[in-house]
Amino acid sequence: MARILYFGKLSSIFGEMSETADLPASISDTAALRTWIDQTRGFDGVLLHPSVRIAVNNEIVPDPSPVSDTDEIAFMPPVGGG
Amino acid sequence: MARILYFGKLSSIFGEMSETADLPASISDTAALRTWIDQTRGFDGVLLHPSVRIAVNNEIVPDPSPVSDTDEIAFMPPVGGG
Amino acid sequence: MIRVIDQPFRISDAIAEFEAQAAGAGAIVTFSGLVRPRAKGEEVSTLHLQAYSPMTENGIRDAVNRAKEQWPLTAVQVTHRIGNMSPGEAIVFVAAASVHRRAAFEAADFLMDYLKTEAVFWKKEVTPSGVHWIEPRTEDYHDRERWNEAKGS
Amino acid sequence: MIRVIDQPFRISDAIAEFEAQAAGAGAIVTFSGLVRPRAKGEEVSTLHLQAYSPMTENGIRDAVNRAKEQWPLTAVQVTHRIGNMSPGEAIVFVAAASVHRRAAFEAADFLMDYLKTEAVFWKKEVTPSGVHWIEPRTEDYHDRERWNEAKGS
Repeated sequence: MARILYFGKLSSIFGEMSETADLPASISDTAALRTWIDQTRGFDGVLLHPSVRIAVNNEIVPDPSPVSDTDEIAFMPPVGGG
Repeated sequence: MARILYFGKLSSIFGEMSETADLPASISDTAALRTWIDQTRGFDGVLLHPSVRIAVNNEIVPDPSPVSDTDEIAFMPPVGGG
Repeated sequence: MIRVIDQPFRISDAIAEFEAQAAGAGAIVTFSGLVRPRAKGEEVSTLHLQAYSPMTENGIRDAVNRAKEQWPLTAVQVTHRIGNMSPGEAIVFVAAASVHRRAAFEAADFLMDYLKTEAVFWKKEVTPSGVHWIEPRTEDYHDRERWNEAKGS
Repeated sequence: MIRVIDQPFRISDAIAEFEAQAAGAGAIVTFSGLVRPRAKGEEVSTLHLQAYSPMTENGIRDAVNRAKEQWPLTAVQVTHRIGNMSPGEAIVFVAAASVHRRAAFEAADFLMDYLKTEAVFWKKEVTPSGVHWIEPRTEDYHDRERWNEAKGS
Protein backbone atom coordinates (compact mmCIF):
# COMPACT_ATOMS: atom_id res chain seq x y z
CA MET A 1 0.00 0.00 0.00
CA ALA A 2 1.40 3.39 -1.00
CA ARG A 3 0.59 6.44 1.08
CA ILE A 4 -0.55 9.38 -1.04
CA LEU A 5 -0.53 12.94 0.38
CA TYR A 6 -2.42 15.91 -1.06
CA PHE A 7 -1.30 19.40 -0.04
CA GLY A 8 -2.75 22.86 -0.42
CA LYS A 9 -5.63 23.21 -2.85
CA LEU A 10 -5.27 19.53 -3.75
CA SER A 11 -6.40 18.57 -0.24
CA SER A 12 -9.53 20.69 -0.75
CA ILE A 13 -10.26 19.09 -4.14
CA PHE A 14 -9.72 15.54 -2.84
CA GLY A 15 -11.49 16.28 0.46
CA GLU A 16 -8.75 14.63 2.54
CA MET A 17 -5.06 15.27 3.10
CA SER A 18 -4.06 11.65 2.47
CA GLU A 19 -5.10 8.16 1.51
CA THR A 20 -3.51 4.74 1.18
CA ALA A 21 -3.75 3.14 -2.22
CA ASP A 22 -2.86 -0.13 -3.92
CA LEU A 23 -0.99 0.95 -7.02
CA PRO A 24 -1.94 -1.07 -10.11
CA ALA A 25 0.98 -3.11 -11.51
CA SER A 26 1.01 -0.80 -14.56
CA ILE A 27 1.90 2.25 -12.43
CA SER A 28 5.65 2.20 -11.82
CA ASP A 29 6.71 5.86 -12.23
CA THR A 30 5.56 9.33 -11.18
CA ALA A 31 4.31 10.34 -14.64
CA ALA A 32 2.00 7.30 -14.84
CA LEU A 33 0.92 7.79 -11.21
CA ARG A 34 0.07 11.44 -11.83
CA THR A 35 -2.24 10.54 -14.72
CA TRP A 36 -3.84 7.60 -12.91
CA ILE A 37 -4.56 9.57 -9.70
CA ASP A 38 -5.79 12.58 -11.68
CA GLN A 39 -8.32 10.42 -13.56
CA THR A 40 -9.47 8.16 -10.73
CA ARG A 41 -9.77 10.86 -7.96
CA GLY A 42 -11.66 13.49 -9.94
CA PHE A 43 -8.81 16.02 -10.16
CA ASP A 44 -9.90 16.79 -13.71
CA GLY A 45 -6.44 17.67 -15.03
CA VAL A 46 -5.25 19.71 -12.01
CA LEU A 47 -2.57 17.13 -11.13
CA LEU A 48 -1.21 17.26 -14.68
CA HIS A 49 -0.17 20.92 -14.35
CA PRO A 50 3.64 21.21 -14.25
CA SER A 51 3.42 23.47 -11.17
CA VAL A 52 2.31 20.40 -9.18
CA ARG A 53 5.49 18.70 -8.04
CA ILE A 54 5.77 15.16 -6.72
CA ALA A 55 7.85 14.09 -3.72
CA VAL A 56 8.67 10.43 -3.15
CA ASN A 57 9.61 9.62 0.44
CA ASN A 58 10.10 13.30 1.34
CA GLU A 59 12.23 14.14 -1.68
CA ILE A 60 11.06 16.12 -4.71
CA VAL A 61 11.72 14.16 -7.92
CA PRO A 62 11.34 14.92 -11.63
CA ASP A 63 8.90 12.99 -13.85
CA PRO A 64 9.28 10.13 -14.52
CA SER A 65 10.85 8.72 -11.34
CA PRO A 66 10.20 5.23 -10.02
CA VAL A 67 7.41 4.69 -7.47
CA SER A 68 6.51 1.51 -5.67
CA ASP A 69 3.70 0.27 -3.50
CA THR A 70 5.61 1.00 -0.27
CA ASP A 71 6.39 4.68 -0.95
CA GLU A 72 5.00 7.87 0.58
CA ILE A 73 4.09 10.01 -2.42
CA ALA A 74 3.14 13.68 -2.03
CA PHE A 75 1.43 15.92 -4.60
CA MET A 76 2.66 19.46 -3.98
CA PRO A 77 1.13 22.57 -5.63
CA PRO A 78 3.17 25.83 -5.54
CA VAL A 79 4.56 26.43 -2.03
CA GLY A 80 4.95 29.60 0.02
CA GLY A 81 4.72 30.56 3.68
CA GLY A 82 5.46 33.73 5.63
CA MET B 1 26.08 87.02 27.00
CA ALA B 2 26.06 84.36 24.27
CA ARG B 3 25.79 80.72 25.22
CA ILE B 4 28.37 78.55 23.45
CA LEU B 5 27.93 74.75 23.23
CA TYR B 6 30.67 72.24 22.40
CA PHE B 7 29.60 68.78 21.25
CA GLY B 8 31.41 65.48 20.74
CA LYS B 9 35.20 65.64 20.69
CA LEU B 10 35.02 69.43 21.09
CA SER B 11 33.57 68.99 24.59
CA SER B 12 36.57 66.80 25.48
CA ILE B 13 39.04 69.35 24.09
CA PHE B 14 37.36 72.29 25.86
CA GLY B 15 36.76 70.28 29.02
CA GLU B 16 33.15 71.43 29.34
CA MET B 17 30.03 71.10 27.23
CA SER B 18 29.19 74.79 27.38
CA GLU B 19 30.14 78.27 28.51
CA THR B 20 28.68 81.73 28.45
CA ALA B 21 30.77 84.39 26.74
CA ASP B 22 30.74 88.11 26.06
CA LEU B 23 31.36 88.37 22.35
CA PRO B 24 33.76 91.18 21.44
CA ALA B 25 32.13 93.89 19.31
CA SER B 26 34.30 92.78 16.37
CA ILE B 27 32.67 89.30 16.30
CA SER B 28 29.42 89.60 14.38
CA ASP B 29 29.35 86.48 12.21
CA THR B 30 30.01 82.73 12.51
CA ALA B 31 33.27 82.84 10.52
CA ALA B 32 34.77 85.45 12.83
CA LEU B 33 33.42 83.65 15.91
CA ARG B 34 34.93 80.34 14.77
CA THR B 35 38.40 81.89 14.50
CA TRP B 36 38.12 83.83 17.75
CA ILE B 37 36.92 80.83 19.80
CA ASP B 38 39.49 78.54 18.18
CA GLN B 39 42.34 80.87 19.16
CA THR B 40 41.18 81.88 22.63
CA ARG B 41 40.04 78.41 23.85
CA GLY B 42 43.06 76.38 22.75
CA PHE B 43 41.33 74.44 19.97
CA ASP B 44 44.48 74.78 17.92
CA GLY B 45 42.72 74.82 14.52
CA VAL B 46 40.20 72.05 15.20
CA LEU B 47 37.26 74.48 15.00
CA LEU B 48 38.45 75.72 11.61
CA HIS B 49 37.89 72.32 9.96
CA PRO B 50 34.91 72.49 7.55
CA SER B 51 33.46 69.31 9.09
CA VAL B 52 32.70 71.37 12.22
CA ARG B 53 29.28 72.94 11.60
CA ILE B 54 27.79 75.82 13.55
CA ALA B 55 24.19 76.05 14.73
CA VAL B 56 22.72 79.38 15.84
CA ASN B 57 19.66 79.03 18.06
CA ASN B 58 19.22 75.33 17.15
CA GLU B 59 19.55 75.83 13.40
CA ILE B 60 22.59 74.87 11.34
CA VAL B 61 23.83 77.87 9.31
CA PRO B 62 26.55 78.39 6.69
CA ASP B 63 29.56 80.63 7.31
CA PRO B 64 29.33 83.59 7.53
CA SER B 65 25.94 84.01 9.27
CA PRO B 66 25.17 86.72 11.81
CA VAL B 67 25.66 86.04 15.51
CA SER B 68 24.82 88.28 18.43
CA ASP B 69 25.48 88.36 22.14
CA THR B 70 22.07 86.82 22.95
CA ASP B 71 22.37 83.71 20.74
CA GLU B 72 22.89 80.06 21.62
CA ILE B 73 25.75 78.98 19.36
CA ALA B 74 26.72 75.31 19.00
CA PHE B 75 29.92 73.89 17.51
CA MET B 76 29.05 70.52 15.99
CA PRO B 77 31.65 68.00 14.74
CA PRO B 78 30.43 65.17 12.42
CA VAL B 79 27.26 63.59 13.82
CA GLY B 80 26.06 60.01 13.93
CA GLY B 81 24.10 57.83 16.31
CA GLY B 82 22.69 54.30 16.16
CA MET C 1 17.27 27.73 15.72
CA ILE C 2 14.30 26.68 13.59
CA ARG C 3 10.78 26.05 14.85
CA VAL C 4 7.61 25.03 13.04
CA ILE C 5 4.86 25.18 15.65
CA ASP C 6 1.09 24.87 15.79
CA GLN C 7 0.59 27.11 18.83
CA PRO C 8 0.49 30.93 19.05
CA PHE C 9 3.73 32.65 20.01
CA ARG C 10 4.49 36.19 21.11
CA ILE C 11 6.92 38.27 19.06
CA SER C 12 8.17 39.98 22.22
CA ASP C 13 9.05 36.60 23.77
CA ALA C 14 10.74 35.51 20.54
CA ILE C 15 12.90 38.63 20.43
CA ALA C 16 13.75 38.46 24.14
CA GLU C 17 14.96 34.88 23.66
CA PHE C 18 16.89 35.83 20.53
CA GLU C 19 18.58 38.77 22.22
CA ALA C 20 20.00 36.36 24.81
CA GLN C 21 21.42 34.13 22.03
CA ALA C 22 22.79 37.06 20.07
CA ALA C 23 25.04 38.32 22.88
CA GLY C 24 27.98 40.27 21.44
CA ALA C 25 26.16 41.30 18.26
CA GLY C 26 25.87 44.99 17.49
CA ALA C 27 22.85 44.66 15.19
CA ILE C 28 19.64 42.64 15.29
CA VAL C 29 17.07 42.75 12.50
CA THR C 30 13.73 41.02 12.95
CA PHE C 31 10.87 40.43 10.59
CA SER C 32 7.42 39.54 11.90
CA GLY C 33 4.61 38.51 9.60
CA LEU C 34 1.12 38.89 11.03
CA VAL C 35 -2.25 37.62 9.83
CA ARG C 36 -3.89 40.54 8.02
CA PRO C 37 -7.49 41.27 8.99
CA ARG C 38 -8.48 41.82 5.35
CA ALA C 39 -7.54 40.28 1.98
CA LYS C 40 -8.76 41.58 -1.37
CA GLY C 41 -11.35 43.69 0.40
CA GLU C 42 -12.79 40.82 2.42
CA GLU C 43 -12.55 40.12 6.13
CA VAL C 44 -10.31 37.19 6.95
CA SER C 45 -11.62 35.04 9.81
CA THR C 46 -8.91 32.36 9.74
CA LEU C 47 -5.59 31.75 8.06
CA HIS C 48 -4.54 28.10 7.84
CA LEU C 49 -1.05 26.83 7.06
CA GLN C 50 0.04 23.30 6.17
CA ALA C 51 3.62 22.02 6.34
CA TYR C 52 5.17 18.73 5.22
CA SER C 53 7.60 17.56 7.86
CA PRO C 54 10.49 17.01 7.80
CA MET C 55 10.81 18.48 4.29
CA THR C 56 9.64 21.90 5.56
CA GLU C 57 12.15 22.03 8.42
CA ASN C 58 15.00 20.65 6.27
CA GLY C 59 14.39 23.30 3.62
CA ILE C 60 14.43 26.13 6.16
CA ARG C 61 17.60 24.70 7.72
CA ASP C 62 19.30 24.71 4.29
CA ALA C 63 18.25 28.35 3.72
CA VAL C 64 19.61 29.36 7.14
CA ASN C 65 22.90 27.63 6.31
CA ARG C 66 23.11 29.46 2.98
CA ALA C 67 22.52 32.76 4.82
CA LYS C 68 25.29 31.91 7.30
CA GLU C 69 27.69 31.20 4.42
CA GLN C 70 26.84 34.46 2.70
CA TRP C 71 26.85 36.86 5.67
CA PRO C 72 28.84 36.98 8.94
CA LEU C 73 25.92 36.24 11.28
CA THR C 74 26.28 35.63 14.99
CA ALA C 75 22.77 34.17 15.39
CA VAL C 76 19.71 33.34 13.27
CA GLN C 77 16.18 32.39 14.31
CA VAL C 78 13.20 31.27 12.22
CA THR C 79 9.86 30.50 13.89
CA HIS C 80 6.90 29.61 11.65
CA ARG C 81 3.31 28.86 12.68
CA ILE C 82 1.17 26.17 11.11
CA GLY C 83 -2.48 25.26 11.66
CA ASN C 84 -5.28 27.77 12.20
CA MET C 85 -4.59 31.38 13.18
CA SER C 86 -6.62 34.54 13.68
CA PRO C 87 -6.04 38.11 12.41
CA GLY C 88 -3.22 39.87 14.26
CA GLU C 89 -1.49 36.63 15.25
CA ALA C 90 2.12 36.06 14.23
CA ILE C 91 2.70 33.71 11.29
CA VAL C 92 6.45 34.02 11.06
CA PHE C 93 9.34 35.51 12.99
CA VAL C 94 12.82 35.82 11.47
CA ALA C 95 15.76 37.31 13.35
CA ALA C 96 19.35 37.82 12.23
CA ALA C 97 22.20 39.20 14.34
CA SER C 98 25.56 40.45 13.15
CA VAL C 99 28.36 42.78 14.16
CA HIS C 100 27.25 45.42 11.62
CA ARG C 101 23.76 46.14 10.38
CA ARG C 102 24.00 45.50 6.64
CA ALA C 103 24.55 41.76 7.07
CA ALA C 104 21.63 41.49 9.49
CA PHE C 105 19.27 43.40 7.16
CA GLU C 106 20.24 41.41 4.09
CA ALA C 107 20.09 38.01 5.81
CA ALA C 108 16.60 38.67 7.25
CA ASP C 109 15.41 39.92 3.85
CA PHE C 110 16.90 36.85 2.08
CA LEU C 111 15.31 34.43 4.55
CA MET C 112 11.89 36.06 4.13
CA ASP C 113 12.16 35.74 0.34
CA TYR C 114 12.93 32.05 0.82
CA LEU C 115 10.02 31.58 3.22
CA LYS C 116 7.56 33.38 0.92
CA THR C 117 8.38 31.50 -2.29
CA GLU C 118 10.28 28.28 -1.60
CA ALA C 119 9.55 27.10 1.93
CA VAL C 120 7.28 24.07 1.96
CA PHE C 121 4.04 25.59 3.25
CA TRP C 122 0.57 25.95 1.83
CA LYS C 123 -1.83 28.53 3.09
CA LYS C 124 -5.52 29.25 2.80
CA GLU C 125 -7.67 32.14 3.93
CA VAL C 126 -11.20 31.74 5.16
CA THR C 127 -13.37 34.75 4.23
CA PRO C 128 -17.13 35.32 3.90
CA SER C 129 -16.88 34.26 0.23
CA GLY C 130 -15.29 30.94 1.12
CA VAL C 131 -11.92 29.22 1.37
CA HIS C 132 -9.07 30.55 -0.79
CA TRP C 133 -5.70 28.87 -1.25
CA ILE C 134 -3.00 31.54 -1.56
CA GLU C 135 0.04 31.15 -3.79
CA PRO C 136 3.06 33.51 -3.79
CA ARG C 137 2.51 36.87 -5.50
CA THR C 138 4.49 37.81 -8.60
CA GLU C 139 6.35 40.38 -6.45
CA ASP C 140 7.41 37.58 -4.13
CA TYR C 141 9.09 35.70 -6.98
CA HIS C 142 10.74 38.95 -8.18
CA ASP C 143 12.03 39.64 -4.67
CA ARG C 144 13.59 36.20 -4.54
CA GLU C 145 15.32 36.72 -7.90
CA ARG C 146 17.32 39.63 -6.46
CA TRP C 147 19.62 37.21 -4.64
CA ASN C 148 20.40 35.25 -7.82
CA GLU C 149 21.25 38.49 -9.65
CA ALA C 150 23.52 39.56 -6.80
CA LYS C 151 25.37 36.25 -6.96
CA GLY C 152 25.88 36.48 -10.71
CA SER C 153 27.27 40.03 -10.71
CA MET D 1 6.52 57.89 17.84
CA ILE D 2 10.00 59.23 18.58
CA ARG D 3 11.84 58.94 21.87
CA VAL D 4 15.29 60.13 22.94
CA ILE D 5 15.78 58.75 26.45
CA ASP D 6 18.55 58.52 29.01
CA GLN D 7 17.32 55.34 30.67
CA PRO D 8 17.77 51.69 29.59
CA PHE D 9 14.89 50.14 27.65
CA ARG D 10 14.08 46.55 26.75
CA ILE D 11 13.75 45.65 23.07
CA SER D 12 11.03 43.12 23.91
CA ASP D 13 8.96 45.86 25.60
CA ALA D 14 9.53 48.19 22.65
CA ILE D 15 8.32 45.60 20.14
CA ALA D 16 5.32 44.60 22.28
CA GLU D 17 4.25 48.24 22.41
CA PHE D 18 4.85 48.68 18.69
CA GLU D 19 2.86 45.57 17.80
CA ALA D 20 -0.16 47.11 19.54
CA GLN D 21 0.21 50.31 17.46
CA ALA D 22 0.76 48.41 14.22
CA ALA D 23 -2.57 46.56 14.34
CA GLY D 24 -3.68 45.66 10.83
CA ALA D 25 -0.17 45.52 9.39
CA GLY D 26 1.02 42.33 7.77
CA ALA D 27 4.73 43.03 8.18
CA ILE D 28 6.87 44.48 10.95
CA VAL D 29 10.63 45.01 10.57
CA THR D 30 12.69 46.02 13.57
CA PHE D 31 16.31 47.03 13.92
CA SER D 32 17.99 46.97 17.30
CA GLY D 33 21.47 48.37 17.80
CA LEU D 34 23.31 47.10 20.87
CA VAL D 35 26.49 48.28 22.56
CA ARG D 36 29.25 45.96 21.34
CA PRO D 37 31.51 44.51 24.03
CA ARG D 38 34.62 45.14 21.92
CA ALA D 39 35.81 47.83 19.50
CA LYS D 40 39.03 47.61 17.45
CA GLY D 41 40.19 44.73 19.62
CA GLU D 42 39.64 46.55 22.90
CA GLU D 43 37.07 45.96 25.59
CA VAL D 44 34.45 48.68 25.77
CA SER D 45 33.41 49.53 29.31
CA THR D 46 31.00 52.39 28.50
CA LEU D 47 29.43 53.94 25.44
CA HIS D 48 28.30 57.55 25.86
CA LEU D 49 25.93 59.43 23.56
CA GLN D 50 25.21 63.16 23.46
CA ALA D 51 22.17 64.72 21.78
CA TYR D 52 21.28 68.36 21.13
CA SER D 53 17.58 68.87 21.88
CA PRO D 54 15.33 69.76 20.18
CA MET D 55 17.49 69.59 17.02
CA THR D 56 18.02 65.86 17.48
CA GLU D 57 14.30 65.06 17.86
CA ASN D 58 13.29 67.42 15.05
CA GLY D 59 15.76 65.79 12.68
CA ILE D 60 14.50 62.30 13.47
CA ARG D 61 10.90 63.48 13.02
CA ASP D 62 11.75 64.85 9.57
CA ALA D 63 13.38 61.55 8.60
CA VAL D 64 10.32 59.61 9.80
CA ASN D 65 8.10 61.91 7.73
CA ARG D 66 10.27 61.36 4.64
CA ALA D 67 9.97 57.60 5.18
CA LYS D 68 6.19 57.88 5.47
CA GLU D 69 6.06 59.82 2.19
CA GLN D 70 8.21 57.28 0.39
CA TRP D 71 6.64 54.05 1.67
CA PRO D 72 3.08 53.07 2.68
CA LEU D 73 3.75 52.59 6.39
CA THR D 74 1.07 51.92 8.97
CA ALA D 75 3.33 52.73 11.95
CA VAL D 76 6.91 53.83 12.67
CA GLN D 77 8.85 53.91 15.94
CA VAL D 78 12.31 55.31 16.74
CA THR D 79 13.72 55.03 20.26
CA HIS D 80 17.29 56.26 20.86
CA ARG D 81 19.32 56.13 24.06
CA ILE D 82 21.60 58.93 25.23
CA GLY D 83 23.94 59.14 28.21
CA ASN D 84 26.09 56.28 29.49
CA MET D 85 25.41 52.68 28.52
CA SER D 86 27.07 49.30 29.06
CA PRO D 87 27.87 46.49 26.59
CA GLY D 88 24.78 44.55 25.52
CA GLU D 89 22.40 47.44 26.23
CA ALA D 90 20.17 48.74 23.45
CA ILE D 91 21.29 52.03 21.83
CA VAL D 92 18.57 52.28 19.21
CA PHE D 93 15.32 50.58 18.24
CA VAL D 94 13.66 51.28 14.90
CA ALA D 95 10.40 49.61 13.85
CA ALA D 96 8.40 49.97 10.64
CA ALA D 97 5.06 48.33 9.86
CA SER D 98 3.39 47.98 6.49
CA VAL D 99 0.91 45.80 4.64
CA HIS D 100 3.67 44.08 2.66
CA ARG D 101 7.22 43.39 3.74
CA ARG D 102 9.32 45.28 1.18
CA ALA D 103 8.15 48.71 2.41
CA ALA D 104 8.84 47.77 6.03
CA PHE D 105 12.35 46.48 5.24
CA GLU D 106 13.28 49.52 3.15
CA ALA D 107 11.90 52.07 5.61
CA ALA D 108 13.75 50.52 8.58
CA ASP D 109 16.95 50.38 6.52
CA PHE D 110 16.54 54.02 5.40
CA LEU D 111 15.92 55.24 8.95
CA MET D 112 19.00 53.43 10.25
CA ASP D 113 21.12 55.04 7.54
CA TYR D 114 19.77 58.42 8.64
CA LEU D 115 20.44 57.67 12.31
CA LYS D 116 24.00 56.49 11.63
CA THR D 117 25.13 59.43 9.50
CA GLU D 118 22.82 62.42 9.91
CA ALA D 119 21.02 62.22 13.23
CA VAL D 120 22.36 64.77 15.72
CA PHE D 121 24.23 62.50 18.13
CA TRP D 122 27.85 62.24 19.17
CA LYS D 123 29.25 59.10 20.70
CA LYS D 124 32.34 58.07 22.55
CA GLU D 125 33.66 54.73 23.70
CA VAL D 126 35.58 54.24 26.92
CA THR D 127 38.21 51.49 26.60
CA PRO D 128 41.39 50.62 28.52
CA SER D 129 43.36 52.89 26.15
CA GLY D 130 41.13 55.90 26.89
CA VAL D 131 38.16 57.80 25.55
CA HIS D 132 37.51 57.66 21.80
CA TRP D 133 34.98 59.81 19.95
CA ILE D 134 33.43 57.74 17.14
CA GLU D 135 32.43 59.22 13.79
CA PRO D 136 30.42 57.39 11.10
CA ARG D 137 32.36 54.77 9.11
CA THR D 138 32.89 55.20 5.34
CA GLU D 139 30.43 52.30 4.83
CA ASP D 140 27.80 54.25 6.75
CA TYR D 141 28.07 57.18 4.33
CA HIS D 142 27.98 54.77 1.37
CA ASP D 143 24.86 53.09 2.78
CA ARG D 144 23.14 56.46 3.04
CA GLU D 145 24.00 57.30 -0.57
CA ARG D 146 21.93 54.34 -1.79
CA TRP D 147 18.72 56.31 -1.14
CA ASN D 148 19.87 59.29 -3.21
CA GLU D 149 20.75 56.98 -6.12
CA ALA D 150 17.37 55.29 -5.88
CA LYS D 151 15.64 58.67 -6.06
CA GLY D 152 17.63 59.72 -9.11
CA SER D 153 16.99 56.58 -11.13
